[in-house]
Amino acid sequence: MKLTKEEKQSLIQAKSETDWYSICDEIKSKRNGIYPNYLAREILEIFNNKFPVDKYKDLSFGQIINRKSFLNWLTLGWLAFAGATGGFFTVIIRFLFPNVLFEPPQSFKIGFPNDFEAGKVDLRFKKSHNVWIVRDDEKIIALSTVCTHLGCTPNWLEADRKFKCPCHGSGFRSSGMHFEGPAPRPLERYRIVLSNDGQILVDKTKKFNYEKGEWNRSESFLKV
Amino acid sequence: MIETLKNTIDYLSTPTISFTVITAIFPFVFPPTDWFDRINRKLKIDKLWTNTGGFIQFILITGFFVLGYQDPNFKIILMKGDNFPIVLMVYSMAFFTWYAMKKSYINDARLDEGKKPMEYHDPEDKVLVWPDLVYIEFICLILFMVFLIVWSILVPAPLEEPANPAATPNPSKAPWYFLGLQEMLVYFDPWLAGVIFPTLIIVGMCAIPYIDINKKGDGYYSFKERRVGYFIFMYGWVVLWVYLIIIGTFFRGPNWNFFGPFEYWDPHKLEVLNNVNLSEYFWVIGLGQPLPSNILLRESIGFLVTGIYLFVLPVLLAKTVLKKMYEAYGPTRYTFLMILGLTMLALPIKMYLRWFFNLKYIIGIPEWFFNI
Amino acid sequence: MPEDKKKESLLEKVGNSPVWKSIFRSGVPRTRRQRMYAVLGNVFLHLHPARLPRHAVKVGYTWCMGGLSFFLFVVLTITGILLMFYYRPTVEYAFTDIIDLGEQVPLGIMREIHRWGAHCMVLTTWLHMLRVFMTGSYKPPREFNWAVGVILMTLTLLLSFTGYLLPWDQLAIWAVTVGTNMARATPFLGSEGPGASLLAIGDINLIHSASDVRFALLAGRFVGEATLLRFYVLHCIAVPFIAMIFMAVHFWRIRKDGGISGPL
Amino acid sequence: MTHKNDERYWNIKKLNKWFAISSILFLLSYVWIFYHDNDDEFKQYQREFRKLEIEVSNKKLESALSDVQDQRVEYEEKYNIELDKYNSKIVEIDSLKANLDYTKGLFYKANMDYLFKKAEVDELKYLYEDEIVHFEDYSHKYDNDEDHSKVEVHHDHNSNSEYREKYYESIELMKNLKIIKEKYELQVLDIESTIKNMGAELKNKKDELNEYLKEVNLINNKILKLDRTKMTFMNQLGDLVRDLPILDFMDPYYKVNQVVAHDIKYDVNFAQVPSVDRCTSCHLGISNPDYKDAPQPFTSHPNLDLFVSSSSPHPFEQYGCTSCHSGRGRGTGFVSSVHMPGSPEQKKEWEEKYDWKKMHHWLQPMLPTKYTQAGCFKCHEADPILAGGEKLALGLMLIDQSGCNNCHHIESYQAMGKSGPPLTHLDEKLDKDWVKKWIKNPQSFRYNTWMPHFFDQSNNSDEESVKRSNATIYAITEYLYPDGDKENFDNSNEFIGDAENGQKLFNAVGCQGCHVIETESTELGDVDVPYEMYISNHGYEPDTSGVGYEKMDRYTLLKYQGPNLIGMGSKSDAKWIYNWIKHPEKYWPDTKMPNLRLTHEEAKDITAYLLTFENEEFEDEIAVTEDREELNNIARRWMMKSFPKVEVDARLSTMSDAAIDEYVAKKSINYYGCYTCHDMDGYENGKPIGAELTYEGSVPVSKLDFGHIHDIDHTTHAWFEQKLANPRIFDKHKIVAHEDKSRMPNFYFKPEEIEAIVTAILGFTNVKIADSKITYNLVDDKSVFEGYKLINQYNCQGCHVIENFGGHMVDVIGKIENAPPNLNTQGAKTQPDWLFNFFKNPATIRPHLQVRMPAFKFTDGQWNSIIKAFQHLDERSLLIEDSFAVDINSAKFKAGAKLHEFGACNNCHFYGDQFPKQTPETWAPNLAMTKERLRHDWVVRWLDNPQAIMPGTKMPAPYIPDSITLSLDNALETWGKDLMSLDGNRQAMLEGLTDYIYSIEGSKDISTLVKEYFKINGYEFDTDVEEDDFEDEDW
Repeated sequence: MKLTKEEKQSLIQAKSETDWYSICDEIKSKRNGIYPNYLAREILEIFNNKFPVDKYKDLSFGQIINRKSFLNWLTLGWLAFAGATGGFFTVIIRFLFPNVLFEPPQSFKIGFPNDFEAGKVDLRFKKSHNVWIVRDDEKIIALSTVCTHLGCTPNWLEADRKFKCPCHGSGFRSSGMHFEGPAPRPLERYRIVLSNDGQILVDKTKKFNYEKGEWNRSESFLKV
Repeated sequence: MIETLKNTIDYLSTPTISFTVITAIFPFVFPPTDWFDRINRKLKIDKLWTNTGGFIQFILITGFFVLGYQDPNFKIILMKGDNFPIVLMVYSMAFFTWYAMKKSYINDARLDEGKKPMEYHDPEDKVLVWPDLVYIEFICLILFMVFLIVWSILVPAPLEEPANPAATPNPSKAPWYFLGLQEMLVYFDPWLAGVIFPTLIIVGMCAIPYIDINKKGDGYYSFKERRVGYFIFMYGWVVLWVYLIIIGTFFRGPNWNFFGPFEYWDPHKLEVLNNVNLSEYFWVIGLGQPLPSNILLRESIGFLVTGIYLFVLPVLLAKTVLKKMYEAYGPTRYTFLMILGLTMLALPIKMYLRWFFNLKYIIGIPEWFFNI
Repeated sequence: MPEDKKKESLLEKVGNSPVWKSIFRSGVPRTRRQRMYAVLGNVFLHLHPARLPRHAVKVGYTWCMGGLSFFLFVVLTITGILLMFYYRPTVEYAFTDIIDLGEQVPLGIMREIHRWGAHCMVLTTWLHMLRVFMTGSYKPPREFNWAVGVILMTLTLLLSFTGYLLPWDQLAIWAVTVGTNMARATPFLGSEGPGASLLAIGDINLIHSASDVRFALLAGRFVGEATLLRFYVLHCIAVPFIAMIFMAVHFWRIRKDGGISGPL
Repeated sequence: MTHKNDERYWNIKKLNKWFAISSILFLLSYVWIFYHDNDDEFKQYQREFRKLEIEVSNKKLESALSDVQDQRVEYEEKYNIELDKYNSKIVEIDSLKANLDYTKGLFYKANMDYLFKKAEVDELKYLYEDEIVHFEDYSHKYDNDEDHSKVEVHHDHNSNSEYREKYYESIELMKNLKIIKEKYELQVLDIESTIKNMGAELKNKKDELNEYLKEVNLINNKILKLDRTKMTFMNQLGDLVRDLPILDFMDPYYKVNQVVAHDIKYDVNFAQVPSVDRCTSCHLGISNPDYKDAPQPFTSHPNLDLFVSSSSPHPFEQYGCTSCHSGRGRGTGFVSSVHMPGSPEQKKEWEEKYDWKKMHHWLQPMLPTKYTQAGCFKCHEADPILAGGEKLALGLMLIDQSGCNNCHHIESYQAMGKSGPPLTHLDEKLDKDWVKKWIKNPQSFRYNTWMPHFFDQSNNSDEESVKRSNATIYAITEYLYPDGDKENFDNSNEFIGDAENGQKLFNAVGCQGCHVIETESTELGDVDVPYEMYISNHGYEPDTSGVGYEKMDRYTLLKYQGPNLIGMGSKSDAKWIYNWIKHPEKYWPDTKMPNLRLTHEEAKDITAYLLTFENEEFEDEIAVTEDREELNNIARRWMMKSFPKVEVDARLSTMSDAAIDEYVAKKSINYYGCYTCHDMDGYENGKPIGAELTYEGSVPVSKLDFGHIHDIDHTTHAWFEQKLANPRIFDKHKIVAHEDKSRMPNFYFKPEEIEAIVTAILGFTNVKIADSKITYNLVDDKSVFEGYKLINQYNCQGCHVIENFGGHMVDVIGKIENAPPNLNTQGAKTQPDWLFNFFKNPATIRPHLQVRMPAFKFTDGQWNSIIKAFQHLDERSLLIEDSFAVDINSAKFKAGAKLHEFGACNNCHFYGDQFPKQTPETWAPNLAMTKERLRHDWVVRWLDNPQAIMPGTKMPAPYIPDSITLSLDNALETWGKDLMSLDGNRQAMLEGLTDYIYSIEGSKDISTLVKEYFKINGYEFDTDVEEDDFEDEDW
């Protein structure tokens, strides 16, 4: 049953909120406590018209009402709290990045230039550091052992003088240049320099890619 | 001057003295009967629960810690990271006890005047949870988090040597909240102090609402209406738990020997430990005989004493002093209360027996690991 | 009313937007109805009733200790999860991982927050209990909830105790050794408890140092690798799980037992 | 009223304020968290170091720039000229380049075509092959069926092949494509090389310039990366951002540096984990010699040749820091890495500077700098001769000498026998009174004796204790004389010769390799070691401020191998001394004193000389006398410890005085552990009485009893120092029964001795190191270490220089050429076979020496291990070598013969029984022996430069003509064609000379000859020495 006119009238004329609720209770009891949604909507509409929003300004939590004083305590509080919440999430995210790694060091010394024979591919550091050391007549380079196709480890075939990837057949020259199979680009080279004590230092944190024209850069190879 | 003060404190904090003093003072501070209450008011002990009283308590505790911080020996103990919570415990326990008691006394005064307690409000006059409660809870949590963060920044968490099963540190202590139990171990066998008592503590605590048949004082602070309840609870809580934790933390040094707060923890300190069993008292000292070889006969006197304490005493009390109570409680509740109460009482009793008579065990059957 | 609509601020716009309303149902809580609905419609806030007796919002009455205990439980859960990223419960690494939390792990302060928070939680549960006793709030009809509270306090101590071992330092191993030694003396079930020798079939002892309660706790005759793992599991999963169940009961019963206590 | 109606309680404005304030605090606490997380100490140091690095690099740049100043312009000009040339050709080059691009395009297309076709071919190849396989399968099947008729259809599968034709067609096509491709490829290469050639000179000049400026550019690049003021703006920004809190996980400049040393284990009791050292987070210059003088913590390691650098034997990547220095390697701060101060001053300084406090709960605190060498022991426990480990070596030697390891079992450093003389037949040597006085106070007889002082110490110098001590001494002495006192002192002429001659002999034959005769205040060095410990106020004390104070070091210790021989006249009689020096092993079978094989006369003379030293003060002392009452008292007290009083009374009443004395003596000997250092009857199986020291360096400080001494540092090393300075100190203020007092005797160690011993003790740790790092495991033949130990124990270095150390005899003898030979390079020098025979039976090598190699009572095995030790020192193999064959027809040999002519070796050297031309004072070893004795390669080295091997040798380097000399006109005449054919190759000439020497034949043993010579002619070069009969062949 919808609201009768009288009921509507009495609701509109309610003097205070307490009053309002007692009228509501009355309406409810008249209907044996049944309070269907359409009725609620009707009542709510009257309520909203009767007690416009502004009347409750600065009374409730979570409300920034006074446009004149946007910078009031509440705003300040929420801003600070939002900052702190940001801080909390920053803490969590920063926590996920350790300061120190226990992985094998990314840069390491591999010996003196004379330890490497010209024209040979040195496989000694393949297992420990994932790197091939190749020396030709004028330079030494450090090649990544990761195939540029799908990341398998190619094998060095001394007879064919090529790296052959067992996964999909990509082939690379000893310079790292690809020449067969699906590999899209040559093997990557690592930074290779002489350290103070004359030993060769390979630094895997710095890569040189052929397709970016980086193989000419100074530290991508070591002149001998 | 300060040295004298320190020595006095060292002397007073000996368990025998401090425990006795606290126990003796306790009924005057939390008077369980009218008689104690009268003296309490005469001596103005109730002023303890006013703002001034609280302030004095605060000053005394702080003074002690400041004094302790200046002392090289106490500073070492105080500065251990894990002991900081205990300082916090001392302050918070003192504050909240004071605060609850203050409110109780105010309410008591109101009740005397025939008013309702402070907490009373017109049942119709309620408050919406949003925002009032939600808001203050929110603020409370934020402030607490700030406190926790600041504490964490200032005090690094302790870490000692790597665990070594071959090297027992001296003293080796349980976590601070179990130190009360560890202290009980001095006076009781592990099966009592470590198993039976903790179980009874938990069971007994759970049983409080079922034992306490006092209908008054529900939902507001009031001392007057629940004097006995307050007294027993506070005694168990403050003396038999918190006080023992403080002893265990600050006053127990190498070899679990007692050290005054300002004493150096000398690992060589020796204390007399000539403990005698009741059976030895009876047979050897009393009757001048050797101990009977029959275990049960040997310990018969112990069983007798224990039996009297646990079974005869409650009956006697029910017939005499506690007659009214027995009637009010009914047999089941009364029995339960007696078991819990007597067990709780057993701790101070055993402590005194140990201190004054060097009594080791009332029943001592190490053959069966059965010692009381 | 069109005038009002003009005045609508940005925040109000947000508050009235369908998205906001779909999340918070009641919109910005302004009217009495909305305020009640804000509490009832929110899964977290509806731990509370919508209306409360006046004294219940005073910190002076509640001390907020129960709330703080729960809050600490949440804080400890979060920091605990984070700590698990950098901690391995093995005898090789437990100790050094803890050193590194102090030396190099970014925001290793998590460990401090976790440890001090745990101590605080013990204190707040105690104080909560003290408050409940002082106000006589355990009296009928809240007897059962008091018992649940006592169990929760015990679980809090257990949580703290199991966590105590994890740094694997002298403090840890010996506190746990001292703490668990008592279990050896459990009547009948502890190898050095009264009556244990009676539990024998012929010459076969049923209760000995490798079959008693303490063994069940330590997974060994002494505190060792297995204990570390066992305590880790207890600390991170088992006890918190049980505690959460009891917490749910506890909170539920507060409401069911008539909300917060108070004078009648 | 409205309030109520709204069902409100709080004033919302107030709550807002509260909320705002608490939220701001909350936010601030997060800010603080991040600040706290980023204020690590090491970052501060890294910032400082960066500044320092810039400073150093700038300085280097300056010097590098000044180095290149001269020719820089020249190089640049050359480059510019080439550049101009190049630019003049630029049009041509540009057109070539354009052409190249175009050709490359063609090539690209051709290559693509080729590759596509190749892929096709590969596929067809596979398909065709597959076909063949299937066909064969099929035919096999039918083969088995032996049904040929059906197979025939398939027999020539080629005709039916689907792919065969396609395959061969494609191959043809592919070949064509390949030819096209290669054509373009060649064209490309051609153009490329043309362009390259045109720019080749320019590139050359540029490379030259770069090469010349290499150093400058290197430093410049470094500075660009370091110095923010010299960076580009974006790099500056990046440099700033990379180290901001929160963002610093991406690529921080300031970060923890660490090394994980897998072979060095940190013991967590249940397991061992690789040690992790982060020391280089602050010690940033440790491996860079540029920072030699930089302030700490940036100073480079003082010994980079041995440590840290990757070419040293202890590279940082493998060893880290804590393996030697100890400490908390994971720490990243001054305090958290547990630095330990070495002195109170340093402690104070650190407290002010670094807010230092001891971090408890770390079992291996860093070794204070003065004890760093303790760290060597855990790997080098087997090598007693360790370069750079002088202090540790001294400490170990002192432990041996003082017999510490007799009373204290040290598994890793065990005693090699009793350090004191046997007391089993004392009545031959001493009388009771002397013994009593000696036991009571050994230092009053010989101030620097190794015998420590048991009595009159700080815990037993009260009246009651003295009384007790006296009675004890009496009882022990009586016990030592079961057969009564020494009866007569035989000072007859039978044993006494000429004291004056004795003195000369004493100085000449080598006694002073191990002994001195020095009274207390000889004027020796100054003292700079303050004695800041509690010392005993009783008994003897070395006066560290006295003029006569001699600082102890490894070298000084060499001469104290045997006792200081003062006061012998007050000690024993001529008969005993005579017998002793003649045959030491008769009195003491295990003595380290070797037999010098003195003749009767020599022995007599030396005896006479030794007897001239007397100690009247000591003689005047009064020996303790019997104190019955006290003896009974002592006996009773001991008995009461084990028996009830009634039984004690009963026992005592049945015991005679002698029995009581014996009882007291036995108890006391057990108590003081006399038998651990001395052989005594009845104590053959006695056990060490002191605490085991095997892992004493790792002992937690809580296990050490500081007693009531509170004003020394609470560290293990402070305790050790104090214990050694005054062994009884920790009894101070304690009430202890006589039987339970601490009893370690006072050795009156000097401060530097204490430091050395503490270093050694701190080295006795239980730290686990991987087997591969322990030197003992690196040598296959373990007897090498036995050899080292013997060399050490028997004081070989008292006479000989070995490994550039020792040879203290020179100080006494004066002339280096008269001293026992330098044994540097001995392992490389002599053939093992020969050396072994020499040891067993010493023959004359250096005819001019008067000092003699004594005979040691070693087994063959021991001698071999000594030889192996020598060889190991020179990194020689341990095999017995084949004799060296010489080709006497080679040009080299003939050249050598020629050189030999010029060398006039026979001026000094014997050639078999052929005497040298010159007088005996320049006589040198018999060259006929060379072939058997020396190693060829060593002789070559020796001839090249004798002084380098044996400084002070009289051997001149033979004249070897250089190429200039050989190019002179008359060279061929002078040197002959053989030598000329070597083209002035010095090495070849030296080898030739050696070859020649190896061919010299003659009698090997010339001892008798030489002896006879001296018998006839006397020592004409040494007029002091009169006729001696050289019975023995040992010199």
